Amino acid sequence: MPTGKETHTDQAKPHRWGMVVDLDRCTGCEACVVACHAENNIAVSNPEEAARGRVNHWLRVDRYYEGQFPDVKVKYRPVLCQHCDEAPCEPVCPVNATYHNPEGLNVQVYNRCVGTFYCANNCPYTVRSFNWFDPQWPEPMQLQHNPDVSLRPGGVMEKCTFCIQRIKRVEESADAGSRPVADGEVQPACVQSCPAEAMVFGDLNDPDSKVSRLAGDGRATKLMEELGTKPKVVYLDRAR
Amino acid sequence: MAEHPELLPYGIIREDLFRPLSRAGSKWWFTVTVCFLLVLAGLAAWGVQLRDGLGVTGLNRPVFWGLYIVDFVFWIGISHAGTLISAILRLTDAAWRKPVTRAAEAITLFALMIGGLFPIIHLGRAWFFYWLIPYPNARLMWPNFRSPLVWDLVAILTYVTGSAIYLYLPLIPDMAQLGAHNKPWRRKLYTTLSLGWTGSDREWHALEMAMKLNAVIILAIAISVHTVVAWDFSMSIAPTWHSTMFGPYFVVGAIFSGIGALIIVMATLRRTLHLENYLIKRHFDNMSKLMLTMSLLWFYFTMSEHITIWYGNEPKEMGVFGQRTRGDYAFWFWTMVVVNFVIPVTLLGIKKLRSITTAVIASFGVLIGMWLERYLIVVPTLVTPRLASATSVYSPSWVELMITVATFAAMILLYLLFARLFPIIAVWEYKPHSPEEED
Amino acid sequence: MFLIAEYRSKDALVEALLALKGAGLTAEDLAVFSEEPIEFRKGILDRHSNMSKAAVAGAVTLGTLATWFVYYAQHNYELITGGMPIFSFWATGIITYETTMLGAVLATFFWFLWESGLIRRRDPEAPIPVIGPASMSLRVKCDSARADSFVETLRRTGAIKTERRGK
Amino acid sequence: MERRNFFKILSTASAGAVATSCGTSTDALIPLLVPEQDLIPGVEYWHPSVCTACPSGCGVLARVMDGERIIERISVERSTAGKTEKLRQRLAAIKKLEGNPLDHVSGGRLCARGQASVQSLYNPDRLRGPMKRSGVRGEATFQPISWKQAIAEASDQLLKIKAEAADRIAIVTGPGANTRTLALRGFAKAIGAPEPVVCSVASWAAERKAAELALNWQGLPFYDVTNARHILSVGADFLGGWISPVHYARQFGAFRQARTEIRGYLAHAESRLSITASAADQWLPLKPGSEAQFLAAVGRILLDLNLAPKASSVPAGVLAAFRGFDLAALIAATGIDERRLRQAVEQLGRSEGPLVLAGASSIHTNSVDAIIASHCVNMMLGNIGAPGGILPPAKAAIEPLTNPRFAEALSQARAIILDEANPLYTAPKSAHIKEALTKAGFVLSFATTLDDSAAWADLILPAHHSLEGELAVAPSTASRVSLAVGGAFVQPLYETQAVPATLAALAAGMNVTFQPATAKEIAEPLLPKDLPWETVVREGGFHADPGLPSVPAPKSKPAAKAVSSPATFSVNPAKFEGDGPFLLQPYLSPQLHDGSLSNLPWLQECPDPASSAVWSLPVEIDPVTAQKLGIASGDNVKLESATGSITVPAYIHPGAVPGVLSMALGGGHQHFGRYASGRGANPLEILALAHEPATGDLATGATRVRLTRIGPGKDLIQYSAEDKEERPHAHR
Repeated sequence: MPTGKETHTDQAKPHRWGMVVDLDRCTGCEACVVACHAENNIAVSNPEEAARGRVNHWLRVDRYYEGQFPDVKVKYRPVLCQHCDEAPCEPVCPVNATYHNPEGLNVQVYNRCVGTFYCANNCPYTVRSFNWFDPQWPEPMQLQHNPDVSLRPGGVMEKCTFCIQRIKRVEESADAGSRPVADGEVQPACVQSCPAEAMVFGDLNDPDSKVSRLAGDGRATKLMEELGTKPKVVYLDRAR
Repeated sequence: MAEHPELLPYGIIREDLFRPLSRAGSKWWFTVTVCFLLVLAGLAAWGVQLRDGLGVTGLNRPVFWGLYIVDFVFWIGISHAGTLISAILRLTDAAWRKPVTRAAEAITLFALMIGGLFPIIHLGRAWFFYWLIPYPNARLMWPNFRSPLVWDLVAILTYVTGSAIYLYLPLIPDMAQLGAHNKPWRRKLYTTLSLGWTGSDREWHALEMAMKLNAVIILAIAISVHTVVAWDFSMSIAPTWHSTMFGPYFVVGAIFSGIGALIIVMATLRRTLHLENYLIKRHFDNMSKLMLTMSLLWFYFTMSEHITIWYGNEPKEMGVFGQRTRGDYAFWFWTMVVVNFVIPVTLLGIKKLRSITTAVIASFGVLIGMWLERYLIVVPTLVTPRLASATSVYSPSWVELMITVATFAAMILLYLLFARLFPIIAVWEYKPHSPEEED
Repeated sequence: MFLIAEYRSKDALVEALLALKGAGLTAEDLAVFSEEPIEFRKGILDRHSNMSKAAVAGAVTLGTLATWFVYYAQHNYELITGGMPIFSFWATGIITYETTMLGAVLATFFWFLWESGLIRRRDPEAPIPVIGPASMSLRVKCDSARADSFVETLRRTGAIKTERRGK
Repeated sequence: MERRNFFKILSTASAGAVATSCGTSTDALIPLLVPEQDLIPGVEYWHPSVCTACPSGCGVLARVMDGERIIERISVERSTAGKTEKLRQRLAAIKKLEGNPLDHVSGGRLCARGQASVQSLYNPDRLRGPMKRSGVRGEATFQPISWKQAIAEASDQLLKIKAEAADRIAIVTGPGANTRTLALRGFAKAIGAPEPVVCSVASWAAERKAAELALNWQGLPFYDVTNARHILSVGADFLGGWISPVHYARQFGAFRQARTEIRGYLAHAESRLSITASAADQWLPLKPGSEAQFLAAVGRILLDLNLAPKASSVPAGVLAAFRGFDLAALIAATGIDERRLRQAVEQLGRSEGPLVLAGASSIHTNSVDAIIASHCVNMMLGNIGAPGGILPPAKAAIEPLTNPRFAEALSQARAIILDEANPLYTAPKSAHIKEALTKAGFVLSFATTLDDSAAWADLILPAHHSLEGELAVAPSTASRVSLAVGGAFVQPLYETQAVPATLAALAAGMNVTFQPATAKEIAEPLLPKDLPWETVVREGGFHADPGLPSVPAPKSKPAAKAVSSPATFSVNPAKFEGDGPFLLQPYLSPQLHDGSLSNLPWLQECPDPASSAVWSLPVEIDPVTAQKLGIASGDNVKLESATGSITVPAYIHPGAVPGVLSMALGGGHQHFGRYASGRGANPLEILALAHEPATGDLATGATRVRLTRIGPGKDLIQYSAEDKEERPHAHR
């Protein structure tokens, strides 16, 4: 009989991780995209598969053009899993492969995933990616694999985890030192890499954290907030 | 005489209807072989997919559902031919139903078996499909009962069980009769399956009682099953899928395509098994009228589905609407309207044009149209996701096409085998009685 | 002791049934065998059936069990998904409905098997008449003492053939 | 410093103390090479190093953990003797590169290219050891050879040529300033060969030259973007393909949003909608090559509007030159609407902290003029040496090589040594590199992966990856003396050798005295007394405090003198070669840089910011031209110059300047491993042989081309094909 118990979100731990992306700082350089690949062992496809739309990015930078020459504007927006509080992807998974962890993260448990694709269809942000084949790592590329992140077999869905492995490392080291996790101590790979420091990560439960302060900024918006997904990624619009 | 097949001498009826069981022509063998080979090819394609991964399909980000889901909805829709139609006819005690019901019920069972496979074929890790079933396991996990896919599983299992019983019950008396005179292996099969049926009034009474009850229950199940299938879509928040109307819309579509399948099967049986005396023009006429009704209903639903999207002019929904009505899928959309509405209404609505041939032509159109309808529900929504940057295209791969073709072959194969093993028309229901007794 | 009589017409059969019942036999002692169902008016050969009650019972049982099970399973491993409550009748309603229907189907089926006698032990003594198209057989269970008078009744009502079996 | 970074450095700093105490906590660090037996699964070690993906010199931290690889070796077991057997080898592996927070260039940040450079370390196509040509030169057939034999053969060959004509030994390298280039320079000197030449389209020679001519500064000026309030950047894609993208992107972030009341305003004038133009508040689309005219107009308008407070500091001759310009002609040359241009200049002039930042991301024949003009404008605005202005470059810890005339050097070379340079790719066909490589008596390459030019080598002596050996890099832009250093902390994967060591071995083979300078030897004379070398190694480099004797004071006076010389200041129109109706504008890809990173799958799959192309790079065509020629996105088109043609997929870019065909570099490698070989086309190939006269640098933007549609193609692979955020939902 199943006996595993997981705590209820309502009795949450002190942290509620969130991110702020300042679009006024973002240059669209995509350092975050590569950082994410380097950190999370994301499989690289090949030109043939890429042409079929099978490129996997947990974090992408959407780019849109507005207007006509010479008044063309480009909008870049890094889009990653929004870690919705009311995530549409979660209830539809028949095997609980995606669910809400106690810290409010929307996590994907690869081992449970059978690949129904339902979560990906129900994600309004289209941030989930699928392993169409078993990933290939020609020798010695596997040396680069981050041992903190599991490799995903073919047939499972995957997505941004807010670099949960980094969160865990910091929390463990904080626990070991019996000290609280300091603001800015946890940095997902994308946040860490961003040259313009457009991304800020932190605890939304802590009103004094940088991320909480920025989330209260007048420029703050959330992507497709009207869907009621309650995303935990906040975008600061470009100042005009 | 052909207007009233019930008036044929019982002996002739029995002989006519049992004859196909003991004789197989070369055409039968040919078709069975071809279908069998196609099914093998489909299995091989599935094998390739299992070995290499779902990458061998045309699916991509964000078109995560494709032909398999289209086929799934299509076959589940076809399954409504049988049980639902036969149950309605049974409950209304429409006497003309008698040669039709078993043919219809068999379609249901086989279409369900085939349709039920698609969610498994579609899985990224198909070998773990049983993880959806709630049973105590080493993973210490129960499935997520909030997921429409688990609803699907329960609904389809219920429907399969119900329709298998519904098909089986009226077969018992026929098998009891067949058990008396046949080859040894067949005799064994029939006597085992007929459970020692003696034909006592007690048995008959229980059978009729059970059939009546089951007809009521199966109606309730059939409607719910296709509603749950529709809810796979409408429970999600994808543009145009999130519609309150999808439940009834899918049910109507399912019955519509089911009737189409039934008419084709009836016409084929009539021709190949020489049942001209049993499946008469009146049957086709009645089925045509039923189909005409469903065509109008279908059009009404399609219309109200699209007009509300258009009028609301919500950008994300309009993106899909645009794709369907004047974008990449416009040709298929308008083809669907023609074959699902214009052709059936013309051919079957005008009395002069209504005939067995036109009914069959319209039915083929409806099958194609309803398949297209599912394609047009699944794919355009997915290729136009909410964030424009994720926009994509989809074209099915050879694996998906092969598996799709194989399922049609499987349907034909199963039907051919069934028609060789069991009387396709319930013989016992053909008791001779005068036409006045009819309601 | 069993008597078997073959009839060709339903009217004759009905007459025989009425006469036998008038002679004190109950519906339990009588059985009609035919290749197709014969419908009798009420009061001729009533067979009482509890099948609908069984169906309702099966439906309620399985539906309740399934609902309880879902409740148990979801609380056994409390995973919050999408902000939905751990257990909600909205979401579980579908499963309750489907399992209720499944319960009804299964109960009907098994009740049919039971009530029809197909899976009950039959009286090894009771003979099963051979029936053919358009013929009906009436089997009467009676004391051997009264057998002669019943045979007489059967013949009188138009049985084309009568037979005595057993003791 | 952020806390995480602080911990990281703490772990590095406390290394010596805990190294002996088993080192179970994350504070453990094993100095230098990490031996396998000390690897603890799951324990991470952070080691400082330097990124060499481009010459910016970003200090990085490498995350080292245990890894496993399969190696093949000849069995020595009696039963299977002689057969190759596969063994698992456990070794310290670099998992990730992050910016070193103590480094002043990266500041703890790193760009896409830097992050991906770990993939060049673990690239499956790396050469496993020395290779000797076995077929005809250029056929790229090689066979393995031992180091001993390879060094012997190479020194023999070089010795022979040295004896005949030492001045015809051409050493070709990249634009970096590091221990490797220093060793090359020393080796050249030791064997009597000419100084190594630089083969690159990203050496920023024009920026250097202009600073020298206008301000008498040696090196690349340091723009204090962080403290500026209003920036007008001209021709410099400083957030993407320019001197130091990470550094300037860092500054840009702060410029925009780090100050509570002030938000920096960026106006950007460039002939391409680069990522800098995208990030800018206003983009002024210039005609290619009109940067000089544009800046002259800016100066003139500022003077006219009396918005040049420090005009008095500008030499009279220069002011006179500005006042003498025909403004209408200048504005017409830029192709920008006059009202818009005047508005932009007025905004700049009225700002409290204006800054003009000019560069040559695309090099034209008048690029130096343009940058000199920008310095003059900055002078008028009082920006020289001021906070929020242009700061003088510090004395370079390692002088970069600056001679860009590699084509001449190669054309007469008897022996060619290639290191970190790929002239066959970087130079146009018209430079006749292939002929030079065919003709040369001996071609030696130090390539780590077989690239286009290494395919023509007689011998390849593969170098270590820069993360595998000791290294010191002088950042390309710094206002204080600085040096980034990296130690050797992982075992080299293959039988490779650091270039300085190879050069020393060659020198020894040639009986020449040559000892390459180590990082320590370079750094020690520059270090303050209280900064021990060990600290420098632990922190990954040093960044001298201002006020140290080694930091030169800004010298604006002589600069003014230089500017006042009419010979060095004029606005020449850019010259274009050929006769097509379109201008070809190759540019540094934000992902693949100058094509030297094309073999990294992460970068190949990172969508191009303009076209969202992956695994392919299209030519960007403006919608009007495309409509006229009937070209759609994804069609194959032919670009034809006077010297050749290439076939590329088209991308209809809504922001492309009409008449300009921009194309990112990175495609068209003939040989560059499995991820790059045979993919796409190289726009450099068809460039005319035009040069920037003051520097001798290849003018990359000076070629006219014809454009013809070939037909539909499948070569454009887009990650996201949609350009517009809102789908049309017309109510019909």
